[in-house]
Amino acid sequence: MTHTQETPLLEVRDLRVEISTKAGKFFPVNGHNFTLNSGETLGVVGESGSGKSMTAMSLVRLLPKHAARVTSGSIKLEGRELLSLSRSEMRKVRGRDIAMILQDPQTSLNPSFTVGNQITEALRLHAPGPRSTLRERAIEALRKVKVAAPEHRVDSYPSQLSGGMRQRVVGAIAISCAPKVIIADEPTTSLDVTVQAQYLRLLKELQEDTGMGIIFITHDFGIVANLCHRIVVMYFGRIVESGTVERIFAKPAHPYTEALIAAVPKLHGHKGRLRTIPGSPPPQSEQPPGCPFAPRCEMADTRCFTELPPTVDADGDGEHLASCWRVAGQ
Amino acid sequence: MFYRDLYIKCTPKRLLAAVLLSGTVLTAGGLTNTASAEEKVVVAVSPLGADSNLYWATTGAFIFPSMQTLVGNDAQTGKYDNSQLAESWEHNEDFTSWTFKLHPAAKFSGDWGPVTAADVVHSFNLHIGEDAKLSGISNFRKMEITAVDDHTVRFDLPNPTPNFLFSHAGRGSLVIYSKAQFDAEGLAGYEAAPAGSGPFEYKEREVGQSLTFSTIADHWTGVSPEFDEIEFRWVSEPSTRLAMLSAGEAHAVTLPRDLQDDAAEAGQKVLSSSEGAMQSTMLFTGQFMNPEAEENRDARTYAWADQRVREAVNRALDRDAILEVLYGEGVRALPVYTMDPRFPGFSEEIAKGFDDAYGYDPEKAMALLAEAGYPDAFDTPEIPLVVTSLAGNPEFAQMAELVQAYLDVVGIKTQMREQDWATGNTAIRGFTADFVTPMRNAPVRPSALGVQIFFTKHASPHLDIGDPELNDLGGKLISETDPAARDEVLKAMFTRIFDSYAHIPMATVPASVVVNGDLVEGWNFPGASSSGLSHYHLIDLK
Amino acid sequence: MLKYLSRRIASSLFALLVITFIVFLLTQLSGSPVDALLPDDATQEQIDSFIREWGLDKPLWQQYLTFLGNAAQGDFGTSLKWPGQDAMGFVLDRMPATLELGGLAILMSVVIALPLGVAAAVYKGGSIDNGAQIFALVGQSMPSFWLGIILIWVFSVWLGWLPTSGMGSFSHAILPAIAIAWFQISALARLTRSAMLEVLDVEYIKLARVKGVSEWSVVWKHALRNAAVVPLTYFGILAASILTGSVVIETVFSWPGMGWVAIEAIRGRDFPVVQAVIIAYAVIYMISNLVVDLLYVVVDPRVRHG
Amino acid sequence: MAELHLQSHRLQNLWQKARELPLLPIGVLLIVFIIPALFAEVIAPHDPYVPNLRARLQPPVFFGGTWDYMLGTDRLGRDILSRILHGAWYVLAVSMIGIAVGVVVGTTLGLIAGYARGWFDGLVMRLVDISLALPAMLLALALAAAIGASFLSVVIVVGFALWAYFARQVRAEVLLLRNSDFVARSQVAGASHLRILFRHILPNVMNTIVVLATLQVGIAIMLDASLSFLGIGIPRPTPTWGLLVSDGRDFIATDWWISFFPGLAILLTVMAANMLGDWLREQLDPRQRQI
Repeated sequence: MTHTQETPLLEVRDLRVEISTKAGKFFPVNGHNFTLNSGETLGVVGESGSGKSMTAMSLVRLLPKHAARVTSGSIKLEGRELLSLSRSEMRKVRGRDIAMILQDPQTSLNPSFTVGNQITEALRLHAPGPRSTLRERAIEALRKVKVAAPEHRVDSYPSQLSGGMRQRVVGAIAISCAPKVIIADEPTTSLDVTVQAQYLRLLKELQEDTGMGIIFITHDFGIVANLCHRIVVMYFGRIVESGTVERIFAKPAHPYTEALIAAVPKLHGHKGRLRTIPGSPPPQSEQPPGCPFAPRCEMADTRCFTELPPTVDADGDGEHLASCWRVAGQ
Repeated sequence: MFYRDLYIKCTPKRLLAAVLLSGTVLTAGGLTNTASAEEKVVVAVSPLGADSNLYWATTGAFIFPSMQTLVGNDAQTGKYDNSQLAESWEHNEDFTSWTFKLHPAAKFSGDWGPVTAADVVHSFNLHIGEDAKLSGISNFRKMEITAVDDHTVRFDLPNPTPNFLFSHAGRGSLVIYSKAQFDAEGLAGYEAAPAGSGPFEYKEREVGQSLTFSTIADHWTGVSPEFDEIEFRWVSEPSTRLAMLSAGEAHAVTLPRDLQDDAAEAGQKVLSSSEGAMQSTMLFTGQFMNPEAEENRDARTYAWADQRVREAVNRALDRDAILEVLYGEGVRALPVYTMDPRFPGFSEEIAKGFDDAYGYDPEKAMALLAEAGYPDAFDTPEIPLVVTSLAGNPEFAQMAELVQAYLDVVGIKTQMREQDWATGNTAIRGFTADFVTPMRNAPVRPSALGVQIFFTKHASPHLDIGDPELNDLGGKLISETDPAARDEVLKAMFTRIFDSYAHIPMATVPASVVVNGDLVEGWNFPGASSSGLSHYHLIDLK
Repeated sequence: MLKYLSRRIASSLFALLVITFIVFLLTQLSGSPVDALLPDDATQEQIDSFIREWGLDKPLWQQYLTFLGNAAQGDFGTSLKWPGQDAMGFVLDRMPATLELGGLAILMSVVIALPLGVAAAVYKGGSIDNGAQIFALVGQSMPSFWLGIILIWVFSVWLGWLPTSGMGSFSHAILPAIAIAWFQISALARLTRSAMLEVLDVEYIKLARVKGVSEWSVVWKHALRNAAVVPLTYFGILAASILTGSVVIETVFSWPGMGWVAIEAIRGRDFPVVQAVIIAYAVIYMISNLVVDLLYVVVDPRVRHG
Repeated sequence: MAELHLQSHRLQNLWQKARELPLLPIGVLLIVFIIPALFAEVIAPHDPYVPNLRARLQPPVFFGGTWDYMLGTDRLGRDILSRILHGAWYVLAVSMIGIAVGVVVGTTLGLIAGYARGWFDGLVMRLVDISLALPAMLLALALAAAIGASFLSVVIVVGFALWAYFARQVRAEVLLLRNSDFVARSQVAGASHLRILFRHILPNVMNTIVVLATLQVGIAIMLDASLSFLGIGIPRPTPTWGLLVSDGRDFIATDWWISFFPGLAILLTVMAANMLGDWLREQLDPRQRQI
């Protein structure tokens, strides 16, 4: 938790997002703290509804209008506070400094425009140039994401491409402006396993080439293990555990993390029954006084139900944090 | 860059823009300034049956102040006068030969020369041509016309025709066109701008919209209107016409009767023709008075084949109340349809006996029905009352609703049938009609013409009610020439119709026009033309 | 593309053929022209010569074939109400008036409805949305002739701003165009709104925002381009209903277009013109649909390449 | 299958939402439309048909009239309120039957055309073209001339005017749906065409049908009014609202109440029906329920 001399690429402090509905207020992002360095991949893991996507959208300040807003905290990109930028300044950050890859390749490309058009649109906004140059750069971007015959594909419409191809195009859009950070929000969930693996390899290669930071959002610990350097685990709008991949896999501090890891099918491990976590998270509108995971936790005691556990340093070196009475109480 | 890109590539936008642009251009194309003459009188009327410069090609609905007929009508009394082309006329003893002398000063507009007998003969021949659709033109086909000299024409008729002047006056069948213009330009000349001899000159026609005439200075009749131009606008919606009047866009408009009250309340002036112009009635269809079986159906299947039923229908109606609702106060009830005090055959006795015989008496009506074999209620199928809103007579619908309500009280069930004119006529012509017809609203015409058309087989066989007595009398009327004897025959016919309750007479109604009180002082017209309007030069502006 | 177009034209022609048949039948079913065109007191010989002249004594199929043959050459006979006028020629003469009114009405509907619908969708639940909804509801809830008459009284008689009726300057077209457009504005705004709402929720809109595209461009380029397919589908119907609406509105405003001709001709039993005007309506409708089909292809690449 | 699940879930939800029913439109519909349509005989203060010539043109109560004729009387002295109340039934019958005809014919043809494609699709689309290309008003005029204007002819015209809209829209949606995954899955699973059409596709186009049908309530009532304007509506003396507005239209500037109140009845009814339709759509349409 100590500030290093070097400014991290992205630094999120005490970020809190509030959603107010008729049913009441709740916080899908509740006091997040994490950092991302250049060339690093940060995995954000959690079940659906844990606030992962909301975290991603709050980083680019694209929360659903009216319904959700950031109430406190700070997001610093290379030391620059994003939350205090004007709307047009923020628009310049999007796509140029922070790019995103969305979940669903089926719907994340606009069916009315050609692939090239959609790539150059970002370029036009952030790095204008003559038409022919833009087109060249779009083709270049496609080539980078290993799209075959990019000169040809650049004039295709999304409906003419396969799902994997479309997701590559989304990737091409993301990298076209050479962003510093890419947020990938479950980019592979709707792809089949082989395509998924290719895609992840591609991301890794791109990162090695450009040194960008990647925030990789997923519910799948299996992917995280191969791809990420560090992990934050989210549950019910809170970061319950964070640390390096090695630490967390070796010694998960939070029972939830443990359960998630146990849910990953092991290719070479024992053939035991796949574990699933019993129960489901509490409804968003109910804010339990204690640890939100307590009702599903096999190790919960009375304090877990009544008091929110503090975030503590699990290993004593600041590289592994967790919010659990089991750790805090030690 | 970005925008040029958009412009070149996004074709739908360009297409849409082109479509919209063309709409705007078209719209702007219509942006012609309506240069209105300083003194232009605008008269809005409901569209005529035909939009044509050729009188004979219409069925008679025609507004053309530039054209003249042979005989005129007095603005006050409606009596025939020599205000049109004929200076004087005479006929032989048995009314089979009529001679007209033309005004020597009469001339056509636009340098087409004086009006001569040759023009009359020429026009006559046009009128009886193949394409003629004029009402009553069939009689013309049997006549011979001779130009006696330059300013004298003679008509020789096969039958005695005491009412011949009617064919030449306001509702006449012969309008005089210029032969010189025809020889020079042919029909196309008429279609473009027919020369006429009236105090106005044809200016232009916007098909479906308007017809404009300009005033002639130093007209041969000495008539000099107060204004430079008169424009007739065809506007179907009565409320739109009233709006035009209220907005000061029109000087005068025709309106349905009940809207006239409203206009009067709103401060407009209602001007009525000096004489009754229209007669309204309801007619039973079929040869219900034929004692023999009718051609296609048994006459007795009509409920109204029974005179008691017909009387009951007439007795059930409170005419005073109905007429007040429909036409306002001061409209006379009509004792017999086609009878009029201005024409031969008028019977004082009938007029006096009307209240006794036709007066409102629901008890009597019910008693009659009971006597006729309908003790509790009228158990035959409902009598269809035909309503033709499409024909543009809004008061018919109200009349029908009122009649229905009154008949309902005495137990006669009716059913309103919305049906267009042609369908009804087809049924009547095919002798399959089974209804009480539209409330005929026909122009007043000489009794001898009307009674033959609507009650006997002699003029229009399909309207014959099948009464042998009436048909005999009608036959006599055709050959009778002695005025007194004709009068007697007509009286006998009217009495027969009256006594046998052969129809449901309603009222004689003047033609009327509503004028904007701020613009128009007054206007005298006799109500003797098909539109009811005439004598436009008498429009008196403020 | 050319093949697609020619197929569409061929099927339109087929539809047109069926329509000529329906038109012919309907005019046969209604009262005989004899009774409509001749005066009450027409004599038998007048009637007979009329029947011969119009070929009404021939069998029905023969009359239809004659009709069809002539119609194919644009010859629908001569008008009876407007003597001397060629029926189709007369209708075509009135067409610009209707297109002017219809064009203006379409312009008004698109110019007002599209932004209104888009704004309502973007600010869903806000005051613009509520206002647009109420506007749309009121517009769809008034009989057009009633609205027309009210417009005349308010704007022409009481305020004196615009002429009551007739055709002439541009100002004459404003009231009738509003009367026709109002209902369409409502319908179009509603459709645009719901289509936009659907599109605005889709991922590619999110992606566009993520790319740093401005909100304006997100709405008007990315969203509308995709949402436009729905209002565009409606465009064909819009054209049809504006034509239909013109029948009533042209009568109220004495606007001498095709709708006015249709009513006057039917009232006057002017069969040649009735037939010509219905066919003309059908042709306009089909052409506008063909245009919509083409626009479809241009707007939606899925159709083009699908 | 997921979609199916969603559907039933949505319907359940609808019942749960019953507590949040939009009271305003429902209330307006009941008061202005449904109750008058069913109970006019009981609640109308006067006979709607019998003229009372002594009470002609009475203004409404707050404009110099009396409580006896709350909304005034027409030119024959008939109570406007009673006529509106009695007219409601005819308006209800015409719009409901007309729309039902339109929905059943249009949806069935649209479903089959979109699903089966081929010659049947071509035929249906030509029919749609034909029916849209013939202005309903002109057809109505011809029909009225041919078979006479009657309740039946008005219903036929309304149904004729509406079916093509349903057919077109439904077909367009089916075209999109038939290529979607769940249809493909059902086909693979061996479901019959009929089952796919009515169990899988129909529920998914239901929203469109509901939205269109609510739009059509207004169109149907308006068409009825236009027909009355042209004199070919339900024949007199039946006081359909269209006839009342049409009959009173000439007197807008003077005896305004004759057409104003029937017009208001139309306005309120159509507005309420549309509002109710909007509410239904929001409940049924999952895409719009997302925040």
